[in-house]
Parts: sequence; structure tokens; C-alpha cells
Amino acid sequence: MKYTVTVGKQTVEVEVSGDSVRLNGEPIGATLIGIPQTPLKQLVLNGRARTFAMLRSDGGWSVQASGRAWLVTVEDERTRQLRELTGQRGGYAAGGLIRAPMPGLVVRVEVEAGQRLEEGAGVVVLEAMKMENEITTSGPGVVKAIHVEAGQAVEKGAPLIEVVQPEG
Amino acid sequence: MKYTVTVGKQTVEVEVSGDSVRLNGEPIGATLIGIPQTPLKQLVLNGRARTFAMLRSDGGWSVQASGRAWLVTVEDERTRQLRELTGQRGGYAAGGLIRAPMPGLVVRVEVEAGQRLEEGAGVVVLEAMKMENEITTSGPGVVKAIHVEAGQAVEKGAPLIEVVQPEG
Amino acid sequence: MNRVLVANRGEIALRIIRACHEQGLDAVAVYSEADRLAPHVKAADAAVELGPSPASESYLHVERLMDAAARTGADAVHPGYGFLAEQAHFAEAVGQAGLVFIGPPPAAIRAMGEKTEARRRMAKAGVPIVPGTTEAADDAEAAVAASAEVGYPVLLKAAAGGGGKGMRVARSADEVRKGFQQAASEARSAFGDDRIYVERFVERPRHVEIQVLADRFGNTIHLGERECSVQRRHQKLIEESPSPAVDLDLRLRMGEAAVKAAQSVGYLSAGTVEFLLDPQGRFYFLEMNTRLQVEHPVTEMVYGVDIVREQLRIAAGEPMTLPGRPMRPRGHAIECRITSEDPFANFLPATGRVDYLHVPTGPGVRWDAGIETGSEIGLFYDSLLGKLIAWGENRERAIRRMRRALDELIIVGVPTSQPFHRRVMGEESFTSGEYDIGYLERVGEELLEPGISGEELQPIAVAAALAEDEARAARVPTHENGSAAGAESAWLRAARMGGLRSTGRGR
Amino acid sequence: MNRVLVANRGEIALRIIRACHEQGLDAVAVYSEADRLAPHVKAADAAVELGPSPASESYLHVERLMDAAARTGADAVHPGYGFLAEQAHFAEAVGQAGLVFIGPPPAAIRAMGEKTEARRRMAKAGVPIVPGTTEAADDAEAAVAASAEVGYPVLLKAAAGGGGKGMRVARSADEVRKGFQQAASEARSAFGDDRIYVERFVERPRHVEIQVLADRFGNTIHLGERECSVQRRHQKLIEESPSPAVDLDLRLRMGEAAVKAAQSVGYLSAGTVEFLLDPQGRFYFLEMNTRLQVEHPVTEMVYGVDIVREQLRIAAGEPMTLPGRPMRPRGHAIECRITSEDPFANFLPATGRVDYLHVPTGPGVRWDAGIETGSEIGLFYDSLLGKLIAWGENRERAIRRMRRALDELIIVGVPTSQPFHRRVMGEESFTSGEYDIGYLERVGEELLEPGISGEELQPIAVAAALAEDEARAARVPTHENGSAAGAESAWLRAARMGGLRSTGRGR
Repeated sequence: MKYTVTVGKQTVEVEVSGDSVRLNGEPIGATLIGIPQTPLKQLVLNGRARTFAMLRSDGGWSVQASGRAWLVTVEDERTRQLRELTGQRGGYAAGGLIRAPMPGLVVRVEVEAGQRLEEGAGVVVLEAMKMENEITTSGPGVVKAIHVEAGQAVEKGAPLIEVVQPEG
Repeated sequence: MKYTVTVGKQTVEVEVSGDSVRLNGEPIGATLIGIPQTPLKQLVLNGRARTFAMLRSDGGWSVQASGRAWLVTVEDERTRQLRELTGQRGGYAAGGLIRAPMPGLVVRVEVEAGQRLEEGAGVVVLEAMKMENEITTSGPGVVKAIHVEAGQAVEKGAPLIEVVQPEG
Repeated sequence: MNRVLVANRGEIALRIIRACHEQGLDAVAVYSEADRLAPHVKAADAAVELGPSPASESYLHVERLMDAAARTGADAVHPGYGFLAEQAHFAEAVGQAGLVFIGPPPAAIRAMGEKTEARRRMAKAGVPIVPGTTEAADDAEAAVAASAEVGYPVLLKAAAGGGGKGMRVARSADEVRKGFQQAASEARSAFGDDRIYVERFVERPRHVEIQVLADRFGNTIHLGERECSVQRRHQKLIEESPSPAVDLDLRLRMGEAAVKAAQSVGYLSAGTVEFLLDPQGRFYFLEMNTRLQVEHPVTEMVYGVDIVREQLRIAAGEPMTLPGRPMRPRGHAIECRITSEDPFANFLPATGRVDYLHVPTGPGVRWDAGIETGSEIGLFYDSLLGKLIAWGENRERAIRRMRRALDELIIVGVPTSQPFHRRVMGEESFTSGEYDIGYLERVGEELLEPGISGEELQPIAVAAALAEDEARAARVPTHENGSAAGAESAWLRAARMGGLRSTGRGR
Repeated sequence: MNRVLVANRGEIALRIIRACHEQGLDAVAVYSEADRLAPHVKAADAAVELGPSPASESYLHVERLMDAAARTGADAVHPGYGFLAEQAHFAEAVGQAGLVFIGPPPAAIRAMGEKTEARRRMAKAGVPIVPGTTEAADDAEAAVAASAEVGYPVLLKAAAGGGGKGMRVARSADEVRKGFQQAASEARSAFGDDRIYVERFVERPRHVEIQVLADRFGNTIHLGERECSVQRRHQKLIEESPSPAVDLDLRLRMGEAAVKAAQSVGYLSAGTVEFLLDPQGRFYFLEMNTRLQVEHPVTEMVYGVDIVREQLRIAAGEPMTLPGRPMRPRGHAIECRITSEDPFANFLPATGRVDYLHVPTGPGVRWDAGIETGSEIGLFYDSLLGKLIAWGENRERAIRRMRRALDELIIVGVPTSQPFHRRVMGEESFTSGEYDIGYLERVGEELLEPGISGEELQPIAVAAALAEDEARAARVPTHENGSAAGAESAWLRAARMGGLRSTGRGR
């Protein structure tokens, strides 16, 4: 089976048939063995062993290496073609909705509906672990809706503020 | 439920009903919680926490504390009465059969069939991990049967020599 | 003194319990609902549940702590750091109950706890201080006026503060106005005291602190310095001893100043005098932490001393076991704080469960932690999971050892600061020792480039493809581990944080 | 020197790979089929499978090792201990292939490897030796004759021996006859050389050894002694540094003798000169181990030295980093060898899989091991799983620290020597330091009383009852852990060993 493997913005082709493995067309030596009683797997790639923590997720794998987890999508040709036809992609809608990046307590809402914002403007101050964290915009915009108020506890991912493109 | 709990030659009564626990009739404070992703459980007994590795086995539990595993049998009254009636017990037949206490290679058989043995006499020399280990009798007897020969590899628990009571 | 109640949690509670056992003392743990299965509970000879998870109902609840001590027959209390450690009223309550407080006298805590008062005292005692106000500013405008007098840039600081809470740098009157509100609000929620004072902000300083120890026999000594300049928002991330910027002569002068500071308040037990060290080698008293410090292990490793056990001895009325003459450090030690913060998402606090933990071991490596496989990481307390400490014969060897120790560490289930530390250990201004308090601001962005490197990409992609291929062949879930379903959710959240980063980021 | 092939496995392979990385060198691991998932394989920059599990087809296979070195571009070979470490022909093969052998010259290995020859040389060099034969005994009767001359009790020793293999004590002619056969048979199977010689058996001696290091610049130094008298069948179980029986004067005299011994054979790299020390403070040369020793960490901890990195420097032709003058030990270190042997079943070797591992951590604790969660423990190699080392400011503190470290260690899946060590750390003649080589023989039986104590019984019984109650209520398997079925078998075997003990026991 030939797989298209995507990590962040990068993509490689891996072909697996029995014990033989090709990476972007080139034959490589590669074996993967699970380590009992742990979420770890040992990859031996061209004579070098590496240990990854690996968990399966929808459409891919979460692979943790050196303390960092990567979401890796693995698609066969059929799935990939299907996706390209329908234009769907595993990404996460950015849109104009600013969400809480962690659970916490809303200390202050620093904007009002209709307000025009520069890139990087502070919108909400969230307290977590006794530290205040200012949430900022990632681009210029106009505040369309405010979903929280001061004193409110929010879960991670909760909608805070909706921002739309400034007109002009 | 009232349980008769046996560790080695020692026995205690533990009664569990809901959150209340009695040990040999005396009320005690005791809770047990499993630690996720490990074979460990935490016991809090009268305000002191202890960690045991615990695995269930036929008729009881293997409980590891401070590096040592104990086979603990836990019987309710019905099971215990039944066992006492039939006279069965979870023990391991000693008999006159000397078994290999570890896997290894038989280096020498030091006795012959019919030979009379003192307590502690050497019968077989087994090599494991490059060390020779002499297997000895735990009491006086007469060699009834020899099940192995020099050069033979044996598994742990394999019968080596059968010894019977000396006549007289 | 036979039985010590440890009024804390996490790695420091475990650290103290271990010291008690090594000193032949019983240890009593206390815990909140969230900490029922915590390592410090398992390690103690007795454990008392204090109450619900919020600190105010457990680790900060003086009455419940005193009750736990009474019920378990404890005759001494060690406060650790944070929580009630620098609250004089707690030290007093312990004393009034007839128990030994393992720390300085309440008067010393109080003298150093009020930051403006402390600076006044230090100036009087001949310890160099940074120019600044000696009174708290009444309001933002008073702070603006004071700033003009002290000279920009200025630092706004909570009177009751510590640990970076309630602190802001301001380079203009406008920044003073904005920062004053934030600092006061943080100070109010953290300490219940929103007084703020103003001092001159020393440019490109290093944060260098001196460890002191004092016993009841009139001995007050220092154990050299710790370099703590790798900070983020005034929170220390990496500490080392000795400092690359301190030579023997400077060490002796700073040590003398620190001893003088401690003596001027009648100090007892372990404490730390923090200084700013400027590029010209001038140093200024910053504050004194009247407690055990998170980063005490680097000092322990180079001086061959157990600071917590010395605290226990001193509290029991024994002399410390250290010589009066200045001791000589042996080799070099570095500590990396492993926190449940995602360095690639602006160090946002993360939650989860530790589904697997592989601890670095071998020569010269020390791991002081409050987590184990199975530990739940919540948001009730601070984000410190553990401290990784490496010792080497010299600084270069200590750094190399820290690298390999970081390479060995595996924490599955929650994102941590581990990859940040690994990058710092290879970053040139750190390895050369040429860094100061602005380190992270200057190199942080480049250091924390979030994309995957070419070197990492191929093995990860091949592993995922092989795992996928195997999973399809087997048509069964591939994880070896039974309850991976629960693990998955927490862990995938971490892997997916990139998605959230694109919409909002903390500052 | 850029890339080092480590011709070993287990904890020592990992130890050496770590040192390579800390020295900025690449490390190449080799492994047998049984060791595919071993920690040393994961840690290396490259790994080569040598062949099937038996050592003769993997770790002892010179040709395959040399081939692995050639294929991976290694330019140096570290032999570790055991396997080929003291085989002069291996050192020669490495040299002939143009690679650096990280150890002494073949001539030095050969000079010390032949035990009778070594003793002759040492006598000539002025190093004190135990009286004995200078030629191997032709047969049992020749050994009886020699024994009469040397004087009973005697020790029968394999000429090619080491590590306790092929050794027997005899107190009478009959015992000599019996022991001679056993020793010769063991020696033949272990070394392919059954020559046995006879020497006077020193009563109640301690086993005290001196660490030496020599570089190519004419420096030969010693790093004090290690006390290794807690042994079973000549296998060391516990080591410490310094020895409770050695004072500064004796240390210097023994150190000088060891340096003389090393110099007399043109020694290079790390080596250990073993002595018997009698109660009167007289010491006799026993043998020199021309390699890194299992117990080297206790020396490292008190001297603040990394012996393996010094080996790497010396092999690379650099001078060692240690001063020529005698160094002073700081504090005290103890090592407990954690083996897969059941101390309550006469230390019988056990097999299994490590289903869970909890490593002791915190101040002053070092763990050098070749196992991790998931490791399979077989019978192909020796039973050493790992080494637990504790450092303290003095011996008493080191012992207390070792106790708490042993209390923290959890290895699930295979019985180990852990409970033996825990008991020794509380045993009076050990804690007082008043022990010798007969320690285990004298206190072993009492120490290893197999029954459960009253203190342990109640918590274990209550835990089992609660677990049973919960399991019945749930009517599902209670283990949290998915694949516990596999774990169960190995582990239950261990729990059931009591049953086997009643029918047969090793000697």
C-alpha cells in the first residue's frame, strides 16, 4: 500500500509492501515494534533505533518524539483522491472565532462589539494557574460578537470573541 | 461479605460491607484505589497509604509489596466450608518429587535409583546463567526414579528425581 | 522532633518527606481531593485529606492543617515553598500550637515579606539596593510620578509579591498606567494585597541569588550562587550553579552581602537572597525568599550538601553540619523545570493524565518530581511537574549531560516544556554562558520555531505509515495498552493545539 | 576518535553510550535477537543485530563484532565488562583492524589474565600476595599435596577465572578432591580452560579493591577503595566507597600498591586491583580486573569523577582530567545490585517480563539499569537488571538514603534481589560496618526468613480482600491494565515459588 503522510505542512510518500518499505520512492530499511505495556513503539530506520509514543486517531496518528506530539495524517491513494475531489481537509477551521486556548477564568473583556482591532490587539484576559494571560487577535478585524463576560469560567476551546474582516 | 484471607501460614478475617471494613472483627478505615495505566493499587489503611502491585489469580491475588510477591487466597465462608469438607487446599503438592527450581542444563546426576539419601544430599547439578547449582533433598529418602540425564535441558518445574520414604 | 507534617504537595512535598525519612523522622502528608493518588501521599507514614481541590480549601487552610497536625501527633511543620511558606501568620500559628516551624522566625518572614520595608532595612544594613520608592504608590498617577523620579525604565512590583506575580516593566508613563492596573489586580487575587511600588529597572541584568543557612548557634553561612536568568514573565525556567558570570571574588562579596542581609533580620534555617547582577559586575539586593527554593538542588549537587536535612537539624535545635568557612563548589549543576506548559503555544498551561513516564537516569542525573504514571494534571495548582537536574565536572559536561537526560525523558499524556529545554541546551548564547534576564525575549521566537525539521520528518512519517499499515492489516486497534481510549483524548488535545494556535494566542 | 562501537549489552552498554554522547561521540550498539528492544539499542546512534541470542553467536562473536564496526564506520571499541572485555585476543583483533581498543594493551590483559603468572609478577614487583602455588595443579591429588604445603584452609581457583566462577574453598583433603572437580568443570565450561591452582584461604577477610586509571602521559593514579565484602558465592551483591575498614593511611598504602601493580604491566585506561584485607589491616593482592568494573559508580560518586569518560579521553590519546595528587573522597556511596534472582529461594535465577517499573529518584540516588517497562528477562545472560546507588554526606546517611530508595523501587513481573538489599540495610553488622566476606553465610539465613511479618500481613490481607470484593461486585476482570493476562503468568510463577522451595533447593 502507498501512503501519503502529512505532518504539519510537509508531506512524504511511504510505500509498504510486506517487509519492504520505500520512502519517496527510495527503498529503506524500516521496522516498527510495539513495546509491551507502554504506548511506545520502536522504529528502526536504516540501522538506527528511535522510540516514539504513538496513538491512533481519526485519519492518522499522534506521534510523540522528544517531548512533542505531532498529528500525522496517513492516507492511501483512494482516500486522498476522494478528499481532493470533495475539497475536505483534516485542518481546523480558523475563521474569525477566537477560542479559549486553555480552561480559565475570564478576568476582563477588553473590547466592545463593533470595535475595530489592530493585529495583535488584546481582547480578553484569562486567568489560569494564578497567571493572567492576554488573548490577542491574529489579524486586524472588527468585533462581531462577544460570547463571555468577566468572572465567567470557560473550558478550553470555548468561543470568546468573534472577529470579522474589516470593511476596507 | 466476610472473607478468610490467607498469606502463607497466616490467616485473618476481613469483612467488607459497603464502605465499612472490619479486620478480625475490629472496625478499620480502609480504601483501595487502582492507579491508572499501572498494575498498582493504593491502599489507605487507618490513615496510611501503601502501594501494592496486584494481579488476580485463581482463588486469590498476587500482592507485591516491597519487591516481594505474596500469593494471597481470599475465600468467602461458603467456599471455605466447601474446601474444608472436600479437604482440598490451594497448596502445591510436595510429595517426594524433586522438581527443577529454574530452567537450566543438567550437568550431573549425582544419585542412582535405589540409593539411600541423607537430608540435604545433593542429587542433581543444574547449570543456569553460567553458575552450577546443586539441587538437594529436603529430607532423608530413597531414590525411586530418575527423570533426567546429564546434558539435558530442563524447564522450570520439570521433574528431576523422585524420592520415597526410607523403609525403617 | 519526631514527626513532621509537610504542608505542601507535588515534588517539594515528596522532597521533604524523603529528607525526613533519611533523617530518621516520620512524615505526615496532607492532600486535597485532587491529590488522593499523589506520590507524596504514598511516600508518607500518615496522610490526612484536607478538603476539596481548591488551595483555599486545602493547602492554604491553616485551621485544617493545624488540625491534621494535632490528629497525627506531628510535632513540627515544614511549609515547603509557595502556599503558606512565606505567611508569617502561619509560622505563628504553628508556634502557638507548640509545634516547631521548619523555617525562619515569623519576624524574619515579615521583615522580608514586605518588599519596601525589606529594601529600607537592607539599605540600612549596608546591602546594595536598586534605587526606587520606599513607599507603595497610592494609585496609577502616583506611580507615574514616582517613576519619573526614579528614572525609566521602571519595574512595578507588588509589595507582598514573589514568583513574578504582580510585576510589570514600564518604559513610559502610559505603560506605567496600564501595568499598574494589571499588577495590582494580579497582586490582589494572588496575595489579597494590591500595594505596588516602583523601582529602577536594571537593563540586561542577570538574576543571581545566594543560598544562605543559619542555625541557632550563631552560624550564618552561604552556599554560593545560583544563576536564574532564563525566565519567562519572571518565572524561572532554568537555573545553574555556579553562575558563568561569577568568579571567586564576586562570589565571596555577594555571599557576604547575603549573610549580612540574613543576619540583619535574625534569620534562621534556609533562605535565598536574590540579586540583580549587571554586566559591570555590580549587584543589587532584589528580595529575600524566606523559604526553601524550587532550585535548591543545583546548590546541593555542587556543594555536596542536603539543604532540607540541614533545615531539619536546625529546626531540631542542632547545629548545622557545614563548616563555617566558605565551601568550594565541585563541578557544575543545571536544573530544567519541566512544566505542563506547551512551549509551542506560548507556554499555555495544559491538562491531561500521565499515561506513561520514562525517567532519565544514569550518572549525574537527578529527577525530583511530583508525577508518576497515572497522575492527573489539573489546573488547581502550579504547572511544575518535576525538575530535571544534571551535574557534570564542568559546565560543558553538565550541559551535554542535560541534553542526553532530556533525550531520555518521556512524558506521555500532557504537553510539557521538555522540548523548550532541549533547544536551549543547544542554543549558542546559553552554551557560551553569555545570557541575561532578557534571554527568552531575544531568542525565544527563533528557538521555538514550531515547524517540523527535515531530520525529524522522515522517521515520524515512516513510523506513522508502518503503524497505519499494521493497523489495517490487523483490523483491530493497535495500541498495546488496554485503556488507551481514555489516554487518547487528553493526548490528542495536545497534538491538536496547533489548530487553536491559529485563532488565538496568549501573550 | 568519533564513533565508538559498544561491544556489550545491558546496563553497562547504556552506561557507555551515555558517556559517549556526553563526550560528543557517536555510539554504535550491537544486539542479539533477544535484545532487539533493549534500552542500549534505543539509546545508540546506530545499532547492528549480531545474531541469535546465545552469547557465543552474538556478544562473544569477534568476527561479527568487527564486521559491525566496519559497516557502521566505528573507529573505536569499548568492551564493557564480561563477554570479551578481558580477552587479549579481542583487544588485538580490534587493534589489527586499525580501531582503538578502549581499555588496556593486550599485553597487560594477558599478564593479569593468567592468575598464577600475575601473582608471580606482583610478588616480583613488591605487591603483597597470599601464599600459594605458582603452578596449576595437575589433578585433584596434586591439589591435595599442594594444599598440605600451603596450609588449610585453601582456596581452589581457576587460572583463567574471574567473577567467582571456578572457585572453591576446602578445609580438608576430601573437600579439595570434591571441590577440584567442580571448580575444574565450571572453569572448563566458562573459560575453556580447567587449570586450577591452590592458595591459602585468608580467614574473615574483607574484599577491598582499588580503582586505578592510567593515561599515555605516564600518569597512573588511584581513586581510593571500594568495599565489596557482601558477596554470595564470590559474586558481589553490595559495594561501597569508602570502606568502613580503611583509613587515610591504609588508603594511601593500598593505593600505592595498586598503582605499582598497574605500572608493572604497563597498564592503560581504567582497572581495578583487588585485595584481601585481613582484620589486622594486612592486605594481599588477589587479582587485577583489566576492565571497567560493575561497581565503578560508587567511586564516581565520592570522587566526582566520570570513569568512563576518562577511559574515552585516555583512548583518544588525551591526558586524563584528574590531578596527579591523591584526591579526597566526599561523602559515602553504596551500590546494591538488583538481579533477577529470588533471595527467598536461594537466589535462584528467575525469568519474566517487566510489566511495570518505578525507578527511585530524588537527591543522591543513581539508577544504572538495562531494563525498562516491557523488557523480557531471559536466561541467556547474567542476572544483573540494574544497579541502585545512593550517595550521602556520610555512611549513615547513605544507608538511610538507600533504604528509602529501595522502598521506592517497584519492579513488577520478575522476582528480584530488592528485598534482600532492604533487609541488609537494616541489619546491625552491616550498618555498624563490622562485616567481612563471610557476611552472607553468617547472617543470610536469619535475614532471609521467608515468612510474612505481622506488620506486613494486615495491609496485604486487607488489600486482597478489598480487591476481591470489588472484583466480585464488578464481575469483570479488575486489572486496569489491558494485557495483564500475559503479565499474570510470569508474575504468578514468582508468587508460587514457595511451592517449589519445599521440594528442592539449590545450594
